[in-house]
Amino acid sequence: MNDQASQPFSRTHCEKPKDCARTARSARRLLGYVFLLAALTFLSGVQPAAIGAASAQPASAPLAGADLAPALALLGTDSYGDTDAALGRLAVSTNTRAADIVEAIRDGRLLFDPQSKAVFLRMPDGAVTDAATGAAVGAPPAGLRPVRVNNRVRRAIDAAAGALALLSPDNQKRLAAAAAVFKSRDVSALPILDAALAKEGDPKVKTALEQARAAIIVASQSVSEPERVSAARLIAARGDQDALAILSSLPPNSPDAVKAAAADGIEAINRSLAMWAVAQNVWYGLSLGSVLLLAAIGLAITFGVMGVINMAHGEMVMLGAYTTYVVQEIIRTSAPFLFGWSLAIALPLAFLFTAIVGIIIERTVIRFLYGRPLETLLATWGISLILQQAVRSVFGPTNKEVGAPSWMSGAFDIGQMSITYNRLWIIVFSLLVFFALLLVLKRTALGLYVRAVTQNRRMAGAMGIRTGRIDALTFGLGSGIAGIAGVALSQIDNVSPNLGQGYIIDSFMVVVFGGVGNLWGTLVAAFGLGVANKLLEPFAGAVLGKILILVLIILFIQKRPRGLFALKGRAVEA
Amino acid sequence: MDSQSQALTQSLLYLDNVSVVFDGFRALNALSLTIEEAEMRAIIGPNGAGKTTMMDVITGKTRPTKGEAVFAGVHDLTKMDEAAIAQLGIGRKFQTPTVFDMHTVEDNLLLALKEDRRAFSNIYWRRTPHEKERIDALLERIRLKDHRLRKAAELSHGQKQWLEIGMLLAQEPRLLLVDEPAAGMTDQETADTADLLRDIAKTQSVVVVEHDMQFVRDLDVKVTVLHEGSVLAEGSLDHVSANERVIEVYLGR
Amino acid sequence: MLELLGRAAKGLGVLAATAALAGTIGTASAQETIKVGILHSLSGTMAISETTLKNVMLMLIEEQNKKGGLLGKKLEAVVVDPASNWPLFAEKARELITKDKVAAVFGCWTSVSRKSVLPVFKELNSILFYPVQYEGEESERNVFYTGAAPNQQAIPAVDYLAKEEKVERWVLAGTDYVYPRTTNKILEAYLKYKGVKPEDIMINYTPFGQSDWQTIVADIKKFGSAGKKTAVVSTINGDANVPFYKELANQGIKATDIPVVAFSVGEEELAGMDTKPLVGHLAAWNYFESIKTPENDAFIKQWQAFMKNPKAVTNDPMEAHYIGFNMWVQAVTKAGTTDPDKVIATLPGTKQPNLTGGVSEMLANHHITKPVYIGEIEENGQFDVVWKTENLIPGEAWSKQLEGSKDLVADWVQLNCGNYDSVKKTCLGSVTK
Amino acid sequence: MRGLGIIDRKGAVFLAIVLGAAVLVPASNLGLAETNPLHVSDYLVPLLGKYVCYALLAVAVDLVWGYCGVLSLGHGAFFALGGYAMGMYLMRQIGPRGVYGNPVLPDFMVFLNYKELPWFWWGFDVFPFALLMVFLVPGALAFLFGWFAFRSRVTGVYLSIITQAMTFALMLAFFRNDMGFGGNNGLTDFKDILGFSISADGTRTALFAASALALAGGYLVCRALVTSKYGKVLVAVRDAESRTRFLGYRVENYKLLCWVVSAMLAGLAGALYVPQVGIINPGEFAPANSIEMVIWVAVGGRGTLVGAALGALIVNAGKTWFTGMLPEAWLFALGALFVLVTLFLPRGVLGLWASLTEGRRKTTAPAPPAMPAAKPAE
Repeated sequence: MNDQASQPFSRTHCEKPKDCARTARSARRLLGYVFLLAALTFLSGVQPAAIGAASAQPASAPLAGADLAPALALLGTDSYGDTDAALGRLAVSTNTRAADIVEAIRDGRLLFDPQSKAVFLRMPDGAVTDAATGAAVGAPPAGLRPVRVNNRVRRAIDAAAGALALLSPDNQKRLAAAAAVFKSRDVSALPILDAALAKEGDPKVKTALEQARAAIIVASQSVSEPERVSAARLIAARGDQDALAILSSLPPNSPDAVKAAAADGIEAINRSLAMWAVAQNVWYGLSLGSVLLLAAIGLAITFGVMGVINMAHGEMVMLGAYTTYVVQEIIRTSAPFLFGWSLAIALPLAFLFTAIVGIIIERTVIRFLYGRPLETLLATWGISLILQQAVRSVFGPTNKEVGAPSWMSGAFDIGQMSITYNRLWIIVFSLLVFFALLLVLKRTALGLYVRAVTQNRRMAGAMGIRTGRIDALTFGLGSGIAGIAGVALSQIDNVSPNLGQGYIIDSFMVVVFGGVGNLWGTLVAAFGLGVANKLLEPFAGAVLGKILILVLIILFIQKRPRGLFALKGRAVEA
Repeated sequence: MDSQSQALTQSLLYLDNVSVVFDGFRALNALSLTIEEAEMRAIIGPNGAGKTTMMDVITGKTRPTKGEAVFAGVHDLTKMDEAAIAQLGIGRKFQTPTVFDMHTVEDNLLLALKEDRRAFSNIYWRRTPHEKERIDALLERIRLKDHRLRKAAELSHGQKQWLEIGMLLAQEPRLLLVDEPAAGMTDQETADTADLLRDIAKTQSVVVVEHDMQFVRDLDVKVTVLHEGSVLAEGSLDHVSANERVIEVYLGR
Repeated sequence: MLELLGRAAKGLGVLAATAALAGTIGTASAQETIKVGILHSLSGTMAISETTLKNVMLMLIEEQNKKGGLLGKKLEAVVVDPASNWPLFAEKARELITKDKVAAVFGCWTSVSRKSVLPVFKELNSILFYPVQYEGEESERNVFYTGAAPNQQAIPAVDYLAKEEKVERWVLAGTDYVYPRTTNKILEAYLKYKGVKPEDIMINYTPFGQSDWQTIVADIKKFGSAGKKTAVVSTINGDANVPFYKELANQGIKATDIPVVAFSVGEEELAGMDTKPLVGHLAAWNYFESIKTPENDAFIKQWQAFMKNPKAVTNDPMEAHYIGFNMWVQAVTKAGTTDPDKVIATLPGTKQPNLTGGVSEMLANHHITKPVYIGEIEENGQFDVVWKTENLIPGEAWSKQLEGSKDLVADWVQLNCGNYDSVKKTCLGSVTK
Repeated sequence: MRGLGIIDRKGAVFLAIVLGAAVLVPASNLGLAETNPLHVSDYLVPLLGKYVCYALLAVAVDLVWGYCGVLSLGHGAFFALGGYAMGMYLMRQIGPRGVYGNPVLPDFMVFLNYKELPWFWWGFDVFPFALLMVFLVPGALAFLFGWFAFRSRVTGVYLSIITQAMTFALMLAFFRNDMGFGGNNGLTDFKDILGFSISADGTRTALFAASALALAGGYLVCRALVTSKYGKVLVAVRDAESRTRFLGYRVENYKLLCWVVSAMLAGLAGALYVPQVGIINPGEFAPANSIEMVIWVAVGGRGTLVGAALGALIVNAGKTWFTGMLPEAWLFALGALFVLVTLFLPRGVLGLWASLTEGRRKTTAPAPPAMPAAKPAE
């Protein structure tokens, strides 16, 4: 096997636990010095040279006045262990370039030459510079490879960056740093924490720092008991999972007072968490409901209003999702800056595209089948097969990647309950779509005609309404809405030819459960089923939960044979 | 109610203070009505007066919100379903003729004949001569003898009306509810229908809902005028058509 | 174009069948070629994964024909679509063997599809090459398993996490079918044997195509915040992965907090995901496209040329077919015939260089030796190999960890038995006809 | 009953063909040489057997849909339950020949650490009991479901959707390995039935013959029902349900009876299907399958039992043919078939034949009206 082939495994020298342990330990020790040194620099503005002396540990001697060279040397060897170590050194390096280099490693912009082991840094603008000096390199050698990063290295990066950031002028950075320390709970961070606390002005950051400090001292033997007790209280005040984790992982030899305080804290936290859990589940339910609503709402038109048992509905959703994919592809290749807007751009296109497809289907097939709802089931089933296969042969059978714009990723917390942005947006979006549709049907001429035609085709025709065209438009509307639903669903589900199949059954359940022909019914049914499902899931589990819901639907239909919001009185039988 | 109804056994149908409400809308409003054995009664009234709803209540299709509906003094109609009520002997003819289009005229009557209604026993059913006679007689009476083997779907509107009346007779009910039998008929057919109904009324009670004043006049029976779900006036046609309110809300000027 | 030929001939064959159906003459199709059956779903839920395998087989066969075919005859691919419908798999297998008279069949993905065709291959005594990692607990005379057995994927992955990531708390999340069930049972036993406390293991099963992961991911988060380093071992089935990873990303679970190691997520699946949030999560396979060897580079080039798509990715089951097909070619050449019995007898012991620099060998238990790689997901949708086994691991048909099977041995060379009870010294169950 | 009176000309032809096949196919498969042009190959026998089972299933669907106007999108459930009942019998027959050599427990139970047989598996080693269950389990489910649904007058699309919910729920349940039915892998690797090896040609042909006879029998049962006065009432219910009520018929009982009969026939079809395809798994519960069954009936011609059987044959033969002939494009063909049939043959293939012969003699089959079964409330 030539040396190129053996490349990937040259890095596996840290397989023997001994090595790993050592590197890890050294990394932690180094981290300690970082804090210490930084603290000292900060307290007394002495020049770097003095710092080595100030920190008297012998182990730190080689680090004194640490220069980039040794670190860079380690970075050239293309081994995770070395990279880890190098990061430790970089962190303590007082060289102003250290931060840039750490950042470059994280972004994969730090390159090395396998032959000469020389290290280069590609600036964000693409220019390649000498990592050590920052001087631009005219002709970088061929075969440069980025310094590779794995989870272990990533953690080292975070640690180093966090450490440096504790004293950063930027509030957000300090806040993040405090969180990082809270996570690592490294005793050696204490001095710098105190230092930071001393000068901290921002109350938000201050509490974060205090909590970080508490997290450390609550477990440390060297601190007085009352201090540890109050620390325990402070942590308990956070009331979240992390606090729970810290309090429940106290060293067994802690004094009883501390243990007691921790126990109280744990109990209190569990109580509040239990309550939040319910809220969280309701939220999950709502977001599931919004998905159901999106999936069903188009069907509420084509099936609910027009009475077409539209088995191709799911495929309309799928087409919408693929439209999003195509839009994003085009944007990626030709106009990356627009990516944040990709969904906004996809929406109208998806609507138009699927609406047109819907109209074509209506004109060529469905219009011959009015008054024969079951034939529509048969025909649309055939159509759905054709559409699936068509997409399969055009885009291939595999999933397609649809990216999430930044404003749709991530989450924020309300109390102990975390809300993910994409779910939030999807809920909002589904409601917008719903009310827009309601408006169209209730307030516009089209809506009026639609209701006229669906209620009494012949009469409407007699009144000069061009029923054929209205049918086409209505079906188009339903399909179009399915299309924009697809845009939203592409954010949380596979974009594959089978996408639609996954939703068609649920959609029918929702529409029927809500009462055919009643939009409000669809709304209530969607959210009702969603929440019910999510409240059941913790007890029954995902599968049984779903089964229970189905049984519930069956039983409910017994009580109300025409769904949630059935029209009563003579009209029904008419 | 029982003590009361015992007192009323002589009247065949007894509606007392019946109200029906569909989401706020009062289809029937404290309606009271009694029909005697072998009585023919004409019910008239503007659209939405509650005529059809009243029939729905009597035949068990609609449950009254309050009030009593008692048949033959003992049967509480508000507690029975359509099938049970039909088997008691209340037959109903719909506004628009509803016959079984896919069946022959003969089979339509066969299904209506007063026979065992249970599912199982009908699997082993064989036609009896007796049934044949009755069907022949009925065909005779509703003048569809020559159409016996045609699909009901192929009949004319008037013929369907008659077929449905024939099915009503086949049930041998004690009370017939007939909703606008003359609708869409030629004058001749209308007259014939009136004769038929009068003939029926000799033995069975008949309640006829009708708009066609001429037809009602032909029947020449006691008339009840419904308005907004309750009885506005009752009596001979001349009597009610003299009534100011009736003229105001229904007959018009 | 060869495919067209194949279809045309296929068409004739089927026409003949329908003719026979009508009771008229049924003609056996021509014998100048050696036919190879390809039994992968091209429609339905499994098309996502299986279509590529159909294509790779077509490529391999085309390649072999360029080299002059086999035994002086051209190879001819016979493609059918079992449409992700398990009974249809059995029917199509029967069609391939009896009507098309194929010399061997390459196919199946899901365990149930394999289970459904097994009796057919046994009855008609033909050969099936099965290219997907699976739950083990099986060794049939007529089947050759070129995918990973649990000991070639799951256990090394767990070892790696325990060593490199210092994981002490484990979530075993899987789709509720036999592969995850078995794998998790094996892992649970293994972890407990390694001294992991029961309360530090969380097992969770979800239905196929699970698309709403909110609750489960939240549970994992909760489970992970107990102060100990936690990892998720995912045997979640193909389709459900995308929403699963999307939910992970949304709830802000990074690989540095709770790494997820998956056994069913490869380059192909990643191609359908936004990998940025997934960077650092892991997968355990016997092959990664990113591994640099001359064989692999050549294979990738050939594949992308064949697909006329420079972005086309390769993955583990494709390599499995590559190995299996070449082993079959060797065996047939060696035996000088495609007669199943001779080929089955010849295959064990056959050595074939795999694409990652090693040499895989077909073992007596009809499984093969494979290297195990752990890769971390990179932004570009590829895997960065962070660990590999020193040498190739022989596949175990029967898991040592499971009560029912720890004493079973599969050996088709000496014992001629797929499930020999080394304690009772008997070949359990039905010996193949 | 009314003896041969129930068989019309169409039916006679149908029965002749089915019974003929029951005799000739085995004869030619076993009796004639491979080379003989009339030889039915070993590949075709189980395939035809499968089609015949589907035909019986289609007849069952047509009974409730075509004559009673109840559109079931859940008949796959009854089919699968019958199949599982048979599958459980076949599993028990494997005995100690499983890979783990456990004399009692099926393999999947061994590796899921079952200690003993779950109670619902008891007795399935006895064929008569299993056969009883083939009818009883689907029948009981149908009775329970129908009792509630018809009593509370769930009709049209509402009924269709809850039947779909029923089969969907069952599918999810059977996918769970904890259910004790083998989860996704289902039941497979059967060895023999009634002591005969399941892969022996003799057994195969016998199974085919049995299926053909079952189809003929099922057809006769349905025919007897629909030609009786009971059948006339059914059609009346289909066309004007409330009118039938006002005539004093208890519609729910009428529906329930044919619903249960239909479910049992479906169960029988499933039971015959399993040994011939060699596997039963929860996929059979998939709602899509149940929809396809309806489509077979529609293609063949609703409300004519023969048409249903014909449709099942056409669609499935088409599937077999297409999936082999044009593996990449067969869905186009199948989809197109469905669309074209609805557009140009509203009364199905048989309807076409009928309308061709209409000139000479009226078809006795009650042609379906503008299918009122699933009219959404307007």
